[in-house]
Formats: sequence, C-alpha cells, structure tokens
Amino acid sequence: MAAKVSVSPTSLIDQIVVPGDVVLDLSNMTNQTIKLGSGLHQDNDVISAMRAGKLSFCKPNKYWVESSHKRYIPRPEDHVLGIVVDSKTDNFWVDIKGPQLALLPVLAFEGGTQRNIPKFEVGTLLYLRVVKTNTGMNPELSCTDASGKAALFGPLRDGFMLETSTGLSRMLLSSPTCPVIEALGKKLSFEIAVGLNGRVWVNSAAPRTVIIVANAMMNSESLSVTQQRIMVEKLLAKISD
Amino acid sequence: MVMRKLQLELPLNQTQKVRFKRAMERLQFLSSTTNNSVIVADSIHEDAFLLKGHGTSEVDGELMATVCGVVTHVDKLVYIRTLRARYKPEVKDIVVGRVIEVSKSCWRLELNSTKDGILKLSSMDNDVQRRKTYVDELNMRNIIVEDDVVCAEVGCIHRDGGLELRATSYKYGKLEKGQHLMVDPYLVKRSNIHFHYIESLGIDLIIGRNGFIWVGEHVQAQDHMILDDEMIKHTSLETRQSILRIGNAIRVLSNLGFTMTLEVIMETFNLSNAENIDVYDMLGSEFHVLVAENELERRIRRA
Amino acid sequence: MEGRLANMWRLTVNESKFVETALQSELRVDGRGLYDYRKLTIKFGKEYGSSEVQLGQTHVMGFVTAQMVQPYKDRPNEGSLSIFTEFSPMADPSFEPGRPGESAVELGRIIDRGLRESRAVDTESLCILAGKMVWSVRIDLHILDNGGNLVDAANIAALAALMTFRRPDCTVGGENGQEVIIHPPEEREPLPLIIHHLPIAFTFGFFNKGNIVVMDPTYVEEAVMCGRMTVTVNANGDICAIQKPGEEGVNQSVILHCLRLASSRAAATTKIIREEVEAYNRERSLQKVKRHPTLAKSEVSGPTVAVKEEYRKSSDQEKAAEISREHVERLKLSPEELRSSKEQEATNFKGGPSNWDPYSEAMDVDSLKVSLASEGDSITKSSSKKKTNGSGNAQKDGGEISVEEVTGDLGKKDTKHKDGEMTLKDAVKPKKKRKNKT
Amino acid sequence: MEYVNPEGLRLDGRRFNEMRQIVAEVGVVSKADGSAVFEMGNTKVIAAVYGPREIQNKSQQKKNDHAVVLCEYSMAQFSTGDRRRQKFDRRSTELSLVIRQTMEACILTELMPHSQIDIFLQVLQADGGTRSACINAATLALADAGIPMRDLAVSCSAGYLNSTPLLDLNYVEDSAGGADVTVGILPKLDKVTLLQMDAKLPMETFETVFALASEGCKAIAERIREVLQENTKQLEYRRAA
Repeated sequence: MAAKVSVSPTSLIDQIVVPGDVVLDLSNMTNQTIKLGSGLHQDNDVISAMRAGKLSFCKPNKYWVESSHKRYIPRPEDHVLGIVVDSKTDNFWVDIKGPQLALLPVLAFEGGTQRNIPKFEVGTLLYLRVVKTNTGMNPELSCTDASGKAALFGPLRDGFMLETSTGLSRMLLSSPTCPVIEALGKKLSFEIAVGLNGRVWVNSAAPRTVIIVANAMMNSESLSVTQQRIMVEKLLAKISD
Repeated sequence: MVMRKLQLELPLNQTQKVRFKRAMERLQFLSSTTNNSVIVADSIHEDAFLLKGHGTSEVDGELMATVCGVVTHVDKLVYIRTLRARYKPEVKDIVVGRVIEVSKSCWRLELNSTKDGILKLSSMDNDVQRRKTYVDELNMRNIIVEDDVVCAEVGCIHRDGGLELRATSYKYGKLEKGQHLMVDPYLVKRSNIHFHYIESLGIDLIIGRNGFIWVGEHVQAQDHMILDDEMIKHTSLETRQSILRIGNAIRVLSNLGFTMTLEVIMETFNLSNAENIDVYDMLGSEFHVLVAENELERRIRRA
Repeated sequence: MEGRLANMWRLTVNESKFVETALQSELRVDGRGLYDYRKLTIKFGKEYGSSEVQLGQTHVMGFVTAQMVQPYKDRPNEGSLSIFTEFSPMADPSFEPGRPGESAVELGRIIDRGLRESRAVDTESLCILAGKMVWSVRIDLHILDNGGNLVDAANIAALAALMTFRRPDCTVGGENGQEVIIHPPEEREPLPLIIHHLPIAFTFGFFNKGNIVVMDPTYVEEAVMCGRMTVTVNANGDICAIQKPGEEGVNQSVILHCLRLASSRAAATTKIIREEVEAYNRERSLQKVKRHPTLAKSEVSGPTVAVKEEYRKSSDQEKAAEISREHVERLKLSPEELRSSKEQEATNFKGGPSNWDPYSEAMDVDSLKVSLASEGDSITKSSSKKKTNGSGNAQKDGGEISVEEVTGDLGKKDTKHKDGEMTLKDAVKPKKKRKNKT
Repeated sequence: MEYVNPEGLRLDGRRFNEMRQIVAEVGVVSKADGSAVFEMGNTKVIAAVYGPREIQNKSQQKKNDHAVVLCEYSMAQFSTGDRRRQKFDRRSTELSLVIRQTMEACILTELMPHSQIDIFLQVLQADGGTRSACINAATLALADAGIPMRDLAVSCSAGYLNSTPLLDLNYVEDSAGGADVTVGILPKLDKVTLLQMDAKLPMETFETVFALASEGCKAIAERIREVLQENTKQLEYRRAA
C-alpha cells in the first residue's frame, strides 16, 4: 500500500503511524522551523515515522512519535531505575534496559569524595538521572539532580520492583495523576518510584499492599480511565472483606 | 589402616612394614594434640562465650566444625587449624612463587593459594628508589620471564582477595641455579627466619610459607637488576649433589608428613650421608623407614 | 562480553528480599496461594499429535511423530519412545543456541523417566514385525516462552500430544509374510497409542532453607528459590518419578508432605487433560463426517469451495508434485527399486526439518515426518531405514516398504486440467500422486 | 528371575537391608588438592578436587561473591560391559548437574568469593549405585582438600524387587526394571539434599524404600567419618613437631 502522503501536517496528529508513513512534506512548508522528537527521521525534505506509535504535536513546532516498548533509549535528563551489575574502581556498571550498560561515576553522589565511595552489591536498585548519552559511548548517569543535591536519587531499599513498558511508566508519570494511582491512593498508603525505562518500584509497610498495587498497575496498561477505576474498586473490595 | 601417599608409592616388605607401624604407633602415643582433632560437622563442646574463628560455624546454638583439622584455643578465640588446605596468605609471609604470566607492569605468580600473587614492577627495585619508566617496563622480560622461580614477601591483600607481593629487599627476587619443591603448606611452621644459608655446603634454603621450597646455590647479596657476565659461572659438582640430596630429604619428609624445619632437614641429610645411601635410593622404602625411626628418636629426645 | 551482559535478565536484591518476606505471610507476588497453579490452557494443532500448552506465561509446544525402525537388539518386540527438547533463545535470553544446555537435558530426562520407566505408553503394541520392524515414537518439545516451571508445562504438552497422536494402521502380508503394508487413513482408521496411565509432573520450589514450599514457581520465584523438586504422579496415586537435584537440604517430613500434595492434585489435572483431548477428538470426528456427505451431495459446489482452499494450500508444493509423479507407480515397489526415487525425492523435498536430531543419539531419525493431514490429501509416507548407528554419510539410505498414495478425493489432478474445473472422474478415481505436506 | 529367595537372601547373598562392602581411601592423587577413592562392592569411583583457585574462563558471568563449583562426571570406557559409551552422553550431563548441585549445597561457597572449585569424578568400575558412590567420593575429596563444608553429603540407593525393599542395588538388581531410589542426605543436619526415583511405586512402599535408603546413608556416613578421623589423626600426629 503506497505511503500516505499528507499535505497538511495536522491531519495525522494523534493518529497511529507505522514506520514508513510520511508525516510531513517540507517542500511545501514555507521557512518554518520544526523540531523532531524521537521516532521521526528526515531524508532530504520528507519526514517519515521510524517507529509505530501515536504522532504527537506540541504547541510551537515539536513533533514526535509516542510509543511503548520494553527497551529504553536513553535520553539526557530522564529519571530511570538502574540495577548495579558490576563495580569497578572508578565507576559502577548499571543496567538501565538500554542498548548498552550505563556508567555511574563513583563520585556522582551528593558530597561524593574518594573517601566515602558507597559500596553497592550486585543487584542493588538505584534511582538515577541520565546525564550524557553521546553516541558510541556508554550513557553516563548520576545520583544527584542538576544542582548536585541527592533529592530522592540513590539506592532504593526493600519494596518490590516490576518490569513494565515505557508507555505504562509514562502514563503513571502523567501530570493529572493517573486514575489507578489516584484510586489506590485513597485506600492504601504506599510509595512508588517510576523510571522512564519501564521499571516501577513499589514499597509499603504490608507486603499485601505492595502486591495489590503492583498487580493493579500491571493490569492498568491496556485499560481506559473508567475501567481502571472499576478494576481498582473490585480489588479493594476483595481485600476489605 | 589408611596410609597416605606412602603406601601407594613404596612397596614395603614385611619387616619394614612392622618397623614402620611400630614407629607410627609410638609417634601417635607421643603426640599430645591428636585427640582434639575434628572432622567436618563434628560438634565442638565449648562454653558459649568464646569467640568463633576460622573453620567453625554456629548451627542452631551448637558449634560445628566446617573443616577437618585440630581445634586450637588462643585465649578467647577457638578456631580450627586446618591441615591439608591451600595456603592462606598473611601479610609479611615469605613465599616462593613461579611466574605464570608477564603482563603490563606486573608479574603474575602461582603460589598454591586461592588467588595468584601479583608482583608489581614498582615494588621490585630495592636500593635505587626511582620511578619506574617506560623503558623499565620494556625490559621486564629480561629480568624475569615465565616459569622463573621468584622469592617475595606478601605485601597486602585486596578487598576482593587479590594478593600483592613485594620484593623490595636484596634477599628477594629471581632465584637461579637450584631446585624448586612443592610440599603441603601445613608442614611449614611459621617462623621468623625462612632464609637459611648452609655454609658447609654453600647452599641457600628458602622455605616458603606457601609450601614452595627452594634449594639452590648460595648467591652473594647484590643488586640483581644489573646483569653482568662473570656472574654466570659454573656450579661445582658437589654443590649440585648436595642440592639434590637436600631436595630428596625434603621429599621424604613430605611423603611421611613430618614438619619441615631446618633442623629436621639437616638431620635427614646427615642420616643419608651417615648410612651412605645413594641420592636416588633416598626415595626408596628403606630410607623412609629409617627416617621415621630417626624422627621418633628425635622427638623422644626432645620430649 | 559486555554486550552479552547488557541484555541479561537481572534479579534485584529488593525483589528477592520481597519475595521471601511475602512468602512468610503466605502471599505470592502474583496473588496466588502457596499451592495454586496458574491458568492452564491446552490447544491442539491441525495434525494429530501436536499440542500447545500455556501455563500462565510459560508456553510449550509438543509434537509426536513416529516412524518404523529396527528394534533394539535386547528388546526385539518392543517399540521405543524418545524425547527431545529444544530450548530456543527465543524463550529466554539466557538459553544459549546450539548444543542443549544442562537444564534442557535435565528437563528431557525428567519427562523421559516419567513416561518410559513407569511404562506409561504400551511399547509392545508398537511392534509390527518382531525383530524386524517396530514403531519408534519420538516426542519433540519446543519451549516458546519461559514464564517459569517449564517441567510441568512440557510434561502436559507431551501427554496431550501423545494422547491425540494417531499412527497409521498396518498389517503384515505379502508373499513371504515379510511385507508390511501401511494403510492410509481412508482405508483404515489410524490407531491411537495405548496409554496405561498419565504421569503428571508437579514442581515445588523451596524457600528460606526449605521451610516454605510453593507449587508452580514463576520465573522470578525460580530465580529466588533455594531448591526445587519435581514429583511425577499418576491419578491412582502411584509415584512415577522424583527429581530433587541436590541444592538446599529439606527435612524428610516436608518431602513426604509434597508427595501427598502432588498425588492429591493428580486426579484434577488428569481430568482437565482428558476433557481437552475428548473435546478435540469429538470435534475432529465431526469434521470428518461433515466432509464426506458434502462431497457426495453437491459435487460441483463442494469441491470448488474446498478446491479454492485446497489450491491455496497445495500451490506451493506444485513443483514437488511434478517431479515425484513420474517415479511412483500404482503397484507396490520393491525397496531397492524405490531407493533411487527416495534419494531423488528427498533432494527436492523442502518441507520438514532435514535432520531433526541435533544430539548424538544412537537412533538417527529420518528426515520425513509421518503425519496424517486432516484435510483432503493424506500423505502417508514412511521410509524404513536401515539403522546403522553412527552412519556417517549424510544421505540415509532406506527402502520404502510400500508406498501407496491416494490423493485425497479432492487432491489436484495433473496439471493439464485447468485448476478450478474438477470433474466427478477426478474425485472418484484415486490418481497416484505423492504430495508432501510441509 | 528370583531376586530374593524365600530365605530372604539376594543374588549376592546379602540380606535385604545389608550394604555392599565399603572401602574408602583418601589422598590418592598427589597433584590434586584433595582426592579420594570410594568403593561399594564392585562399584569403584575416584574423585579429585582442585581449588579454591582462580576462575579459569572469565566469560562465566561472575556469581556475586560465591565460589563457582564445577563438576565433571565421566564413566571410564572400561567401566561397564559395552564399550560404546561416548564421553558426553546425556546421562553424564545430567549426573554432572545433579552432583554439582548436591555438593554446592554442602560447600560454604560464600567463604571463598571469586574462586572456582573443580570436582573431577571418574567411574572406574560400574556395578550399580554409581551416582551414590560419586557423591561419597566427592565428599571425601572435598574434606581432604580442606574446603569448608556445612556437613558431609552422603548418598545411598535402594530399590524394590519381588515386593521387598532392597538396600544398595547392584547392576543386576538395578536393571531388573524395579524401582530405584537414590537418596543424598546431610546426616548431621538431617536434611535431604538429593532425591531421585524412577519406575512406578505406590506411596506407602515408596516411604519404606525411602526410609531404608536414608538408614543406608547414615551407615555410610559413619564409615566416612571413621576414614576422615583416621586420616586427620594420622596427619596430625606425624606433623606434631
């Protein structure tokens, strides 16, 4: 089937695009600057989608394809959950479900000096910030925010970690708190840390709460807003009796 | 009667068997520490407040041995001195090692231990204290190469078990013109002198704490970094013979499982001369029985 | 090496600690009770003897094939049963391609011991000609997705496949009584295997030093547990096999508790499997009955519908039909004469794996697969094979016993007919055609 | 074929609960750190242990600070009647796995991080009960090598023929098609590590055979302790300078 050539850019917004669909045709655009996000690529004056997903547009001129995968493509300033794989003398090797292992310099901690290098055993879960992702190099991480404060970054103790898709973690982090968390939050007390690389950490006093929250979140990926609320009501009803 | 290597290698005839058995029983009678030897999963009846050391584990309130060995008390600490096991390095131990690999600015040595020893180039010089240059790294190979025997001291033990050696005094370094023997580390007692120079025979004897023993021609102390030709001269015949004789003495003692001290080795050496047993026959069964009986008398004399 | 490290599944300290603490209060991460099993769905393939089992996320496929071989010397009148497992890296990144790893071999042996040692499948009935020709049944298990507890899923897949497998009926006839005739499904109904009892495998996971027992561990639980045990029991309470391969020590009482638990569950699982198989058999026999009447009644409409569907399926074997047609005559051919056609045939045969057997097993399996196609054309082609152990040459020589091919009543006629137009003559007079069902 | 005659004697004259004669010897391979020969009747196995030593192939993903235990089980070509036995058939692979996991359970691997322990087992004569003899030989060799262990791993097999449970089957009884139960226990901690059984047995009979095999293990444990005590005493009194 021939690639859909669309003239007006707006027609495809919020539509599902598949790799190869032509999204924009720059030849007839008059000197407008367009910012291309992830999932779009340009060959001379035709912009086509690289990944399947929903084409999204944000005010001035930013286009990108919103898609959900199990693999994470590291981007600077993303908050991710990493697992320590190996600790060498000058940095830790951390797995962030990316194409390569990421590096966490031993000094990238608040007030980190040669003296107080923390000792992480293999398998420790860390809440990190992606600092640098230049091509050909392993991505670099840090346990401090831009200003050098720890601010919630660092190792996450106890609790349970589940692997989900990047789409679900974006949904959990969406600005109006997503219905599942909102509904659960009314009845149960728990804390979660969501990494953009599709890993979610849940912790609470009682193991039962952790299990309910974890399973609720896992099932909520494909449910609409109302279905999520109903599912949470049913779950809470089941445990209260 | 479970006999260690001996029975497998040496066909003892009847009289030798009887004499050997009698000697062993007498030895057993003499030794005081045999009765508190334990094996794996034996429970150690101790009052609770003692500190638990190596080789012991607490299983639901009861102290159990995790290795075969002898229970020893050092005032508050109870631990099990293991017998047949690989060498456990301690700092300041004098060890003899064989080079396995020459890698970037360090040598890797086999020490009959859990980890291979690493001898850095920087910890190699002794008198001239200067930074090691790239040139030094290049001519590492003409100082020490693979399969060379090196004597060194345990420098430090890293967190992940890595073992770093130091060879910073004139005594240490490459050993030449001699024989390298391997015995079980538990036969070498920890003492402050491991270097022995036997003037009468002009022989150096280095008993490494890791069970590697070096018997070689005596070397005057000078910096072995500078190689000159006159140094390589021919070792005389009788020195070489005495090196072999001492080597075989050590092998006999190791087969019988007696402790290696200079005194015992020299005694065996003199016994073999006294009985004018040919160097090769020293490994025969007759000499083994003689040494056993001799050792018995020595212990009786000393006890 | 670092690349391989990147895409390995990793267990975090938090997960292992949480699984242990949750189990203290009898809770499992996916909300199941300690002894609950995940949802079990059994599906069957189009051909007899292929099954697909889904236990929670674990997905296993089982294929049963049989061929006629010379029996082992020490058991001349018994057929043989062999199991091969395939752990493809598709199911789990930690499975290495190539030679089967330890876990693959262990899984194969657990199921093998469960079935063979406990005489679940009657091997005497597999004998055709004592000392000369017996059926050798081979079960292939392919792991498609590893959601934990592969043993139970694979065992159920093997059983389901065995129960639905049909082998062609054959009789000993011919002049010197040495000839074996294989009857195609039209002439004689293919026979099922005789299965005395169903050995069901139940896997237990041990946690915190063997005090907590869990059934049907998931992938995460398998990474955390300190010991496992697989008990194979049948419905009437006999224990067929046990495999506790070392790992954490467990009290004797716990083991006996597990045995009782397993035998209490055996009846339920056996019932599920039997129901599924009955449903499948009923549906298959219905389908067969439906096909015959349509053929007789509406000559024209029936075949065109079937033909279209038939055409699509057999179009890709056009070339194979062409070449094989002139080799095969109607009469029985003596084995030698056929060997040439066999070689020739094997070269252009593209369907079916060329040599299934990646292991150095004594019995080399021939390339062709005997399986009865459900729809129209049935291809029974069995090639007996002289069992030369360690026969080096790649080409297996093997004489055909007798090849009788009957194209299905709707099978394609030779090419000069226009594809669409099928006359009554074609339908009734079976024309010699060998077609291979890929 | 009558395996148990009316007076209760088996083919080789043993009673139903009698074991074959055991000969055990320690320190038979001079180069190995620990070695042992274990004979049960005509079944003879030699074991050699090397370790704890450097990990040979670094590619093995480093277990987090545990010693890596490797085991290689092989039957000598001359050990049984037919010579056709190739080295790596599937039975040997499975047995290597089972024996490795049994010994791994009783070695205190966490005390020797980043190191490797190699166990080599060679069956010299096979007359039934080879896997039990291998485990007993491996235990002796590990104790001889001074490797810390929780408890001695001891193993024995039992069967069920002519409706009587029989202890320590030889080859003829083993291949008689009856049931065959192999048990491996930690005698002091009274825990069952290894349990393998095949061929059909009702529950009650299995329990009796299982109990009989465990008794057999305890008897072997006594014999092994004697050997080790004797050996340790001998090393000690000879050494005592």
